[in-house]
Order: sequence, then structure tokens, then C-alpha cells
Amino acid sequence: MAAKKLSKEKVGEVLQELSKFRLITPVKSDDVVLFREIADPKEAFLEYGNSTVPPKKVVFPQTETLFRFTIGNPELREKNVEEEGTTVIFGLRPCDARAMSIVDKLFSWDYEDPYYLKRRELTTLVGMTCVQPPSINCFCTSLQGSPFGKDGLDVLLVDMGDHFLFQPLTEKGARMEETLASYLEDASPGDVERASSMEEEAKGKIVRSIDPQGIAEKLPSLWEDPLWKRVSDACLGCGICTFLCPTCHCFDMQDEVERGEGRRARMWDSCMFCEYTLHASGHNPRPTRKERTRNRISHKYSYYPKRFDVIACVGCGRCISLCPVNIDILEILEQVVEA
Amino acid sequence: MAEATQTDFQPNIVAFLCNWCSYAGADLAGTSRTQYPSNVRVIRVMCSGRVNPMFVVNALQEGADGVLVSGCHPGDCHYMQGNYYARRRFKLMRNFLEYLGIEPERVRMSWVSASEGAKWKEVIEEVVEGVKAVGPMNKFQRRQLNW
Amino acid sequence: MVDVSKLRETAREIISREDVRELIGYRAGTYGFRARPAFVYDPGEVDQLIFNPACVNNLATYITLEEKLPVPRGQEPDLRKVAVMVKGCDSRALVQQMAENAYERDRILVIGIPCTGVVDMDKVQARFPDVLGPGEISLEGDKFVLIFDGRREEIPKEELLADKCKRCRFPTPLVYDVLLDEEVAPFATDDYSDVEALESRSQDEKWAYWEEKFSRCIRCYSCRNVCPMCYCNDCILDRLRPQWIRRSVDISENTAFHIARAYHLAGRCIQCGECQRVCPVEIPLMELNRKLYKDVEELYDFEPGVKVDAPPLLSSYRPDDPEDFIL
Amino acid sequence: MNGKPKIGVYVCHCGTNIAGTVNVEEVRDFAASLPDVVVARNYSYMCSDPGQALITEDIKNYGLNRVVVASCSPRMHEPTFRKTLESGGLNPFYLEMANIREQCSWVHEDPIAATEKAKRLLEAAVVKARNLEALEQKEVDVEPSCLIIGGGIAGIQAALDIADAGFKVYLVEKSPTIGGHMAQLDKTFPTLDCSACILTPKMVDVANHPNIELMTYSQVEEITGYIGNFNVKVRKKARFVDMDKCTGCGDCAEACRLAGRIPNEFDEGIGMRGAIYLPFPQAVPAKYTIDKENCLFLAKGKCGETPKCQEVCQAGAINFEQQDEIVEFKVGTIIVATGYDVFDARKKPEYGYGIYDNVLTALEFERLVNASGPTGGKIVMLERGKKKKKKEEEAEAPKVPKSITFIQCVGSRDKSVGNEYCSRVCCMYTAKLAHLVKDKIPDCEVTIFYMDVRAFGKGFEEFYDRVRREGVRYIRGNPSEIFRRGDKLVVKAEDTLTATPLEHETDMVVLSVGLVPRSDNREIIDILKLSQSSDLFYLEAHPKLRPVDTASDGIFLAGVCQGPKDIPDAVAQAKGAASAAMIPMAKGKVKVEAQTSVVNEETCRGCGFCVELCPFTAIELVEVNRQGWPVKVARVNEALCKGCGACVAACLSGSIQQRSFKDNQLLPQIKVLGVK
Repeated sequence: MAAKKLSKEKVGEVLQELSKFRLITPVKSDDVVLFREIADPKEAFLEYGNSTVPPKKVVFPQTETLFRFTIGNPELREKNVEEEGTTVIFGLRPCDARAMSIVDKLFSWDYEDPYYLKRRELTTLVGMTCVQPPSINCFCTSLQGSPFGKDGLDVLLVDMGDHFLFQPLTEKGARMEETLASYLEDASPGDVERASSMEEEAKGKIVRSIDPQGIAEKLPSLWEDPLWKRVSDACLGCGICTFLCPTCHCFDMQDEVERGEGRRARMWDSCMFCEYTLHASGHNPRPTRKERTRNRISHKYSYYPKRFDVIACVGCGRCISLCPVNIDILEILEQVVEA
Repeated sequence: MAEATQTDFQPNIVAFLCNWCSYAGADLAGTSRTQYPSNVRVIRVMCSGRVNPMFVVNALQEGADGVLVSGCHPGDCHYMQGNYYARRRFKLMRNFLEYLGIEPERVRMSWVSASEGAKWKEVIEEVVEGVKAVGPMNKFQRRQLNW
Repeated sequence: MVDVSKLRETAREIISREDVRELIGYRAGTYGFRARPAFVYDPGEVDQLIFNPACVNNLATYITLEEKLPVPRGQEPDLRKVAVMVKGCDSRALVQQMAENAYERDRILVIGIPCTGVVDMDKVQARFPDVLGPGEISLEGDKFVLIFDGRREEIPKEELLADKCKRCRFPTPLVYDVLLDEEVAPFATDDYSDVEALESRSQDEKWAYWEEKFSRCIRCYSCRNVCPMCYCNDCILDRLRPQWIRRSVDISENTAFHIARAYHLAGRCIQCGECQRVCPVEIPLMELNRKLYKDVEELYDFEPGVKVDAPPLLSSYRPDDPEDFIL
Repeated sequence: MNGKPKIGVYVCHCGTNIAGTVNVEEVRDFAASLPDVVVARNYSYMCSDPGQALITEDIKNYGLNRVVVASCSPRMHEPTFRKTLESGGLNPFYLEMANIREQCSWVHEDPIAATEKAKRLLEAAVVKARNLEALEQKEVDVEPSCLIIGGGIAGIQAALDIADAGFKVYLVEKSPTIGGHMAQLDKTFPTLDCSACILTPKMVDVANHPNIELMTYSQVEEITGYIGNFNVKVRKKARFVDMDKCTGCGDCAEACRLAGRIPNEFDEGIGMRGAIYLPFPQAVPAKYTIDKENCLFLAKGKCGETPKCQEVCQAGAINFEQQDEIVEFKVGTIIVATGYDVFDARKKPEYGYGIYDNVLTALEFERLVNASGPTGGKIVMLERGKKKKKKEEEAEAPKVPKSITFIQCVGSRDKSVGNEYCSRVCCMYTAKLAHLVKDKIPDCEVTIFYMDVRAFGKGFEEFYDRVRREGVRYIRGNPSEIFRRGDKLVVKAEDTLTATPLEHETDMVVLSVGLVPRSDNREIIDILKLSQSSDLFYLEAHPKLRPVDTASDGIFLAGVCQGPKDIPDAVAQAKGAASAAMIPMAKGKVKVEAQTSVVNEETCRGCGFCVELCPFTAIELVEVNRQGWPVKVARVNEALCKGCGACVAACLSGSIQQRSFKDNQLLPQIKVLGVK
């Protein structure tokens, strides 16, 4: 699939064209950037670093109906994800797309989650490169990622300044190219080459890093290590690090009933919450923030890579930048390495 | 609000009445065969002091267009002080909801004694008129979201 | 300006005491200009302690956040004192916690820091996004001085000062065992103009304003968890039976959540501003808290967190409390 | 426990009262469709015997464990149907009612709207019933004894009645003698019987009654507990006179170096006493008391060589070492009869009380006309504040006033001093005093300024008429000012009947002061958590139907502490309070509220908001062990809890709940009623 050129002036028209689908782009709500379905191309806010809330909620909604029921009636009315229709996420960052490809492994593993997978199938990801790392705490390059990374994306838009280099990456990407054919031009010959040198330049701007080598194997041996207490002393037990993490995917189920009519819904849960894994008996195998922090790190850097050969962290740095008490995953990992 | 809502709209009002004064007052209105709008549905509590201000939020969420809390006149509380506590709680909640954009007409409080069947009717009429004037609650009631 | 060596010396003395279990203070953060909470258990650890205008956290939260694991049979609970560093605003949290019987006065040892204002770290971050640090911030007169990567920048105090400090009326702690510096005279007043501006808008404007904010809420509960006054063992917002607020994240539940959170702080919020500081989606939570704070003051002449023996606002009344709203 | 809810629903027609408007069949069918409803019926009169039998039969046949009755108000028939459940073998608190008569069929004419509303109210009752719990109606034993606070006529009468019935009475009086204000009065209106003559025999009865333990010069310090089981702590103040030894001879009082130099409270300061004194000759107990503020020996440490009283007391009763004594005992009931103060006339400075010697309060005047008072019953002009001349010397006879003027409603019906109420006794005591003046000084000109004359009692109007016929002049008008002109006082007023401004010269002015709550009212409020009505007198439980009860079970009110009243009313109320107090004592047991609050000690954070707010002091903080940690939690004393639920709404963590009105019982109702 050959790269094309998309002039920045045409982005508005492109979005207009794409609004025949369920179109999701970064938007600005006050000063917060997050992903929302838009009705008007003007709502899209593409001049952004990275969003506060990652686009994972598009394929894995924070609250999602699974089925409806009527009390006293055994029939369940399942949610039909198909009805949501074809979806395009336009303008997400490579790290967040890569995160989806990582989470895909879980939802298509021993049990194939029909809701998630259907939604993924319906969704085309059009990503944009990071010319400038969005945050001082970016460290995607430590984890096989790149500010120009292609994992998980269907199309990568390389920001060339006055235009984008439109790189279709998958079959869905190719279809997107067809859809947008009238807005695309042939890319100039130097663009592809220039893009790869820009990628190196962008990688070089990322200042934080970790060598993940050996961490997955080492973590279990540090189960009882005092470092866990130390790194979690200041933890408040809130859900910022997990809810804003593009790879965290824990959920809980709730039945909501309204005068005999109900739905079963699943909603995000966080391993940092005190009622996470709280048993009905009152026992909690992870009774304090120490065990919960250990679980968060271990899940990302040990359990997940052991099962799926990939670390469940893309180095977006959100958990570091947004933690109210500056708990820093890189610092924790360094301590793990040093321990 | 649109004109249509003012004429066709029949608001739904959840009322919390203390057993000793307001509930008795509402009973007296019945005994006296006083006719008043049927929009108000009553929950009986022993004292207005029992009514958690979050009940108001809950009722509005569930779809009520207005909420009324009614207790004994100051000094007449069967439990001496419950209505005073309620008065503080609801004043603050009402102001707070107004600050969020919830019309104060939706959050009402009244003193109705056991002998004030006639006042009960007036209160209901005023509450219903007030809610009609601001129209249906369409702000944060539970909707079928993410369906 | 707090003298760091004096701070560390004081801390060393305190943590060396047999009746003190731990000391909670500040240390440098991991990037930029940040500072973060420090937990000191041993005299050897005091040299990491600092205090500067980056020390934004209200450490009073940790007193009530303490995790009380079951005490094994035959053992005694560790009831030694917890020493905590507090600024003026933070100290009001201690006062209010004690007013609510959260613990006895002798359970804590308070290291008071007269405070001339802290920064809004978001403003610092926006100004110097690329500084990996460690950078240092200090206040010199009416300027914040930032030192990083061998550079020195002076920024007018006004430009980086946290909003809450611009209306701080309690710069010197109201409760302390040790005061690390001279008392600071109040340098600001609070006219609630922000609250009044919002009050004066139409109902629909107000709702549009809040709907946008509440719709962003991801219910991470950081506002609740960071709050020094939110320390129920079992918060009703988490409870399933009965379920006051559903877990579903939508405008209805989010609104109810924010009403409940703010209302539960009526007459209790001491305006440390932590909830708003930590909110990742920048919901102006203090505008909610401050509305109630203002009403409580105006209607009931009540100010929380200043007197340990004050009766709880909503467990008291005056026969002549306002009732103009009652039919 | 009770397993899955099996609910029976009963829709009452109430003849046509309900069925005339509400489509009861439709409501019944709707009820049958609701989850957990196993049987739904409609019937003409559910409260009739056959109606109730339907319920008891269904409880047996369907194994019902919850019952919902949609009928009249629960205020009407809740007790009836509770009994029905009980006789069907079900806990009575498994009942929930939907009020589809008073609040539905009777107030809405439109059958469709009324039926819709009835369905919704019924559904709300069903969802609440689903979560109802069985409650236990507990009983507590009642101590057969009564504490009476205050030894005025109300306290005395209540004490005698209760003691005569065979119960133990503790009568606690703050001052050295019982008798109260009534002992200060001369004659009583309208019959003119001598106050002392009718009162003192009762006082003596109290002193001699085997069932009454009299504690004068004593104060209640603390009361804890609840009906049937109050623990009382009383401080018996040291009187520095051994009660057992004192014979009441009075030698000490005559010998006291300060004799005749201290204003006697009993005489309203018009008469004098010494530092050791008996307030009045008929005081009960007839034992002397040393006033330690004034006694030279106690206050200054020196009284000549040896204190005179000690020197002359042949019984050796004087004991300067005596200490206050704390006495503790248990009672089952309490009667508060603490009486009143008279209005402080200084709060009406325009009348010159405290400035002009001959502006008196009516109570002072009462002492002046009293045969046992400081002047032996002679009405004379007062020279206050003058140093007492040596006796007999300059024995110029005191002047007798030629004109006396009364002003009514001083401190009553007067918003400017915060007293809106009528004191009820002033019109008549003024008439009585006017009559006594005419009796003693027939040519004295007597004038009464009044707003209205309220002569509502038995014989009152007749007496008022008699006094007017005796030549007492009534002028309608509220004087604006009193000032001196020469040796006369001038009352400036307007005769509002003729709209004539006038200045009225007189020798003496008597202010008919009203009755006000005692200045130390708060002491008892704090101890017993009583409420005050807006006039600041103690608040009765219901102004019409429970006039001697308070909101706290087992605590009753008698006399003026509840509101102004005259002697017969005070006595009647005392008798009422006495018989009300005797009911639980005679029964020996009392049922306590079942719908009380209960704390989840696992989640309670011990903030004490509930403790602070409970009007009945039913909640306390206790320390418990939570997984090895000492923590404070709230705990409810179910005998004290009245079941208002105010604590529930104050609890941030939902840890305190009111039985039958728990959050999980009310929230489902809100859900049903809230949804459109």
C-alpha cells in the first residue's frame, strides 16, 4: 500500500466525509482533551499533545450494557453492538493505538469477548504521529513503541508540517484510502524518507526510559520486598492511574433494575480501589495499597508479558503525569531493577 | 419552556411528610374532602428530620419533576428538633441545586400542621404550579444511556 | 521561608522519639518541579525532607487514610503518634478531623509551617513543559524563583500562585506542636466573586456549565480519596446495598455523585483545594465546595475547621435559622 | 430468617369511600402483577372482622410474610392491622399500608387519575414491604418512685398525690424552704382566702409524709437514663446547720451580727434578715440556714471572737465545716415544677422601678399587705436604701399613701420586651390587691391602668365587678412614663376610651408584673433536654392532648414552668402530672418505641454527629475493638430512642438506620414514586 498525501487544508472535508460513520476525534472540553463522537468537523481538536482520557473507552466503554431483562421473564435481550455501526477514531496517538492491540490479546484469549471484538471489528483507527513528545513523561520508545509507531493503527498520518503523509497500514486502512481517495494526492517521493528521519528525531526527544529486560522474571521474586510498602506509602487508592491507562481493562458487572426492567452492565474497575477483589465474606486478598500497587505493576510488567508476550504498558506517561502524589512507575521499575 | 409543556405537562412530585403534622394535615384535607391535584405522591416518615437531602437528588434522578418535604411548624416538632435540622439541610441543598441549574421550584419545603388541611391543598397547588412553570425535569434524570 | 536544616533537625528529633511511629513530610518529586509526600520512619531518612512552594499536598489526609489491618491475636495495635507537616490551610483539616472525633489530639504531633503560598503545578508545568528536573522553586518576595538545568527564572508570584492561596485567610497553622517559622500574617481575603458570578447566571446556563464538567468525570474517586474530610470506613458512594449512586458513568450518576460529595462536605470542607488539584479532567470542584462554604457562612455564621469544639453544622440549629424558602 | 418475600395485598373499598372513585379491581389486578405478590384481594371493609380474617387466613394458607393493606390512613388503622398480623402469627411490623382514601379517593374526583395514583402508592408500599424487618416491642421495668423538681404549690400537690398513692417521692427544692411563690402571697383571688392558711398545712404534710423524701436547699445536678430508670444526682448544699440538731428556736438569727441587715429574698428585699435565717416563720423545714455569701465567718473568716450564732445555739447545731453532699438515687418518673420568676421591671425603665422608692412590683406590694410581712400588713410609703435607723429612735410613723396606682401588663403582652403572651394572673391579682388597699385604707384613692381586663375564670368577673363597685377606678391606657413632681409620682398616660391624654398624680405605683420563665431555666433544659416553646416556657408534648407530658417519656410538667397559670390551674395540672406519672409506675412496665435507630458498628466512624443532634440523648459514643484497634462508635439506647430518624439523615456513612424507615426501605419507594 503506497503512501499518499493529505493536505491539512482538506482535513475538515475529510472529517465531513467521515461523519457518515460514527466519527470520534479528540475534542477540547474546557482545557481537557478527550475523545468524543462529533457531529461537526469543527469540534475536532487535532492540535493536541495527547488526550487526558485515552480513546480506549470507544472500544471498551466505561459503562456498557450487555443485555436487558424483565424481572420474572427468563428471556435476555442482548445488546447488538452492530447497531453502533462503523466507527472511525481519527487523530489518536500511536501509543493509544498500540495499547488497543495489546488489550485485543486479552479479549480474544480464552474467552472471546463478543462486545469488545465486534466493536474493534467495526472501528478503524486513523492515528497521528507525535512530532514532539506530548509529555515529559513519555517513554514509549522503551517499550517497542515509537512516536511514529504503527501497531494497532489502520492508517498513520505522519505530520509533515503543512500536510500529512497518509499511510494505510491494514485492509481497513486501504478501505479508508478508498473512502477518502478524492481528498488524497500522491505523496512526493522524498516524504517517506523524510518521515523516517523525522521519526528518529522525535524518538530522540523522548527523555525518560526504562530497560524492561528481566523485569517480568524478577518481579515474582520481589513479592515480599519492602519496596512495595515504600512506593505505595503515599498512594491515595484512587483510580487515576488505571482509568487513564490505555491498557488497563479490568471491569465489574452491575445489574440495574428500574421497576421490574433491568440491564446488566459492565463498567471499568480499578485494582487500586479498596473494594476491588473484596470478597463477600469481607476478606480481601489485597488488603492494603501496598498489595494493590504491587498488583498493578506486576500485572503490567509480569503477568501480562508472561501470558501474551507483551508488556501491558505503552509508555504514554499518563499515570505519572496525573498521579496526585507523584507515584512514578518508572521510579518503581528502577527500584525493581535495583532490588 | 415551550408553551405546550405548560398546558399538557402533568408534573410528578414526590413528597416526604412527617407523620405527626404534615401527614396528619394531608389526612385532614382528605377527611374534609378537599380537592387538590393528584400529581403529588407521598412517602410517610416519622419526622422531616429523617429525610436525607440526597433523597431529593435521588427522586429527581428517578424522574420526579419536583420534591416536597413537609414537617411541623417550628417549635411543634413531635421530636422537638427534627424540623429544625431538616430546615438547615434543605436550605443548603436547595441553594446548591439552584447553583447547578436545578430550578428552586423543584425543591420545596413547607410547614403544615395536623390542623392545616386547607394549607396542604394550597401548598400542593403552589408546588404543582411552580413545577409546571419550569417544565419537565430534563437535566440529570436517569436516561437510558449506553443502551 | 522555612529553613531546611531546621526542618530536618526538628524531624530528626521527632522521629527519634519513642512515642512517634512515623513522620509525614515532603520530598522532591521525580520530574519537573514536583514535590511529593515523604514517609519517614527512621532518623536516617530525614535528609530527604524539604519544604518549598511545590509542596502542594495536604498531608492531613494521611492521618485518616491510615490502613488499619487486623491486629494479630496476642499483639497490640501500634498506637504511637503520627507526626505530620501542615501548612495553614492543611491544619484546618486536622482541626476539623478532631472536631469530628476522628482521633484524639495526642495521636498526632503537628509540625506547623507558616506558609506564604504554594504554586499551581499545572501552571508551572504549562510554562516549563520540557524540564525533566529536578527543578527547585522558592518564593522570594513577590516572585517565584525557579532553578533548573543550571538556569534561573523569576516569575511574578501572581502568575504561578495556586488559586486557593490567592484567598487564603489562614497562612499560619491553627494547630501545631512545633512551628517551623515565624507566623505569617494573613495576606489575602475571600470575596466569593467566583461563586457569585456563577450564581448570577440563568438556570439553563448554570446547568450547561456543569453538565459539560460532570460529563467528563471518569469517577476515579481521586477527589474523594484525596479529601482529608472524606474518611468514612465505608463510603456510601461505594455501597451496593442500598445503592445511592450507581456505578454507571453517565451524566445522571455523575451529577448525583458530585452533589453527594460536595453536600457531604457542607460545613466540613476546609478549602484546601486538593480535590480540584487532583482532578484529572479538571472539574472545578472547589466551585461546588465554595458555594456551600459561602452559604454556610452567610446563613449560619459557621466556619468549619477553626474550632475543635464547634458543634457539627448539620447537627445543630438555631430556632431563627432562615426559612424564607418554606411554604 | 423469613426467606423470600411473600406478599399479600389487600385493597379496601371502604364501602364507596374508596371504591366510589378508585377502580379497586384494577388496583388489585395491578398488585397481583407485582414481583413477590402471591395474593391480592379486594374487599368492602378490610377493617371489619371478615376483612381481617381474609388476611389471617391467607397468612396461613399462602405462608405470607409481608402484608400490604391499601385503605385509609395508617394513622387510622395501622394499629388495627398490626394486631391482625399478630393474630395471624406474623410479626406486626411486617405490615405496610397505602393510604388510598384520605390521600387519594377523597381528594381526587377523577377516577382515572385517582386509580393511577392508588396503583403507584400501592406499588411503593409493596417495594417497601419487601424489605421490612420483624421488630421486637420491648418493655422495661419502672422504678416505683418519682422525682419532683420544685417545691412550690405544684410540686407540693404532685408530691402529696403520688406519695398518697403509695409511691416514693423525692422532692427537690432549690431554696431553704418549700412553698414557692404562693407562700409569699397574702390573699388569693377571687375567694380571698388566706394563702398561707391553705398552703402551710400542705407544706407540713409534705414534711411528715413517710413516702416523701424532702431535699431543700438542694439542686439536681445530673439525670441519666430513661423512663422507668432515671439515675438522679442531687447536690444538697451545705446550710452549715445540722438539720437533726436544729430545733428552729431562732436564737441564732436574733444573735447574728448581721441580723436585719440583709435583704430577705422572701420579702422581696423589703424586709431584712441576718446571715443565718429562716425565710419566714412557717417555713418547711423549720430549720435555719447560713447564707455563706454574707456570713462574716464564712465569707471573711472572722465574726468577732466567736460566731454569735454558734455561741447562742444550745443544740450545738451550727457546723461551719459542713460540706455539700451529693445524693444519688433512682426514679421511674420525673415531674418538673420549677415555677417562674416575675418580670424584671427594670426592663421598662420608663416606669422608674429601681429609681423611685414607691414604684413597687406587685410581689413586693404583696409582702407589704401581708400580715406576716415586714410591715405587719401595714401599707406604708417606702424609704428604700436608707440606712436603717436605730430602732425606736426618730420613731416618726411611716406615711400612709393616700393614693395608689396599679399598672397592668408590665412585661406581658409586650413585644418590646420579648413577651408576647398574657400572664393570666395579673388582672385578677391587681383587682385583689386593689380590694385589699380599699379594705385597709378605705379613703385611699385606687387607680388601675389596664389594656384589657381578662376575667375568664370561675368567679373572676364577679370579683372584678365587686372591686369596681368598691370605688377602684379603672382607666384604659398603657402609661408611657412615670416621673416625680414634688413628693408625688406622676403617671403619664392616655385614656384610650376618651382619647384624653392625662397626667395622674399618685403616692405609690404598683407594677403588675407578669410571669416569666425562670432565669435559670436552662439548667433543667440541659439536664433533661426539655424543649421550650416560643415564649421560652417549657414545651409540653401536645398543647391540647398531652399538656402535662414532655416529648421525653416519663418526664412531666406541672405549674407555671410550662406557662403562666393561677393557683387552681397549677394545682390541677400538678394533679394531672401526678396521675400521668403514676400510670407507668402503677403498671410497673412500659413499652418502648420499636422503630428505633440502630448502628452498624462495623462502618460507623464515630464522628458523633448523631450523638450531638439526638434530642433525647439516646446515642452515645462507646469504644469498641475493631480487629484489634480501639475505635469509637455510636450506640443507641433503645429505651431512650423515640424513633424520629433525624440521626439517620445526618449520618454520612449511612451507618445509623431507623428500623422500618431504613434507607433500603425508603429508596425503593422513591424509585417507584419518582418514575413517571
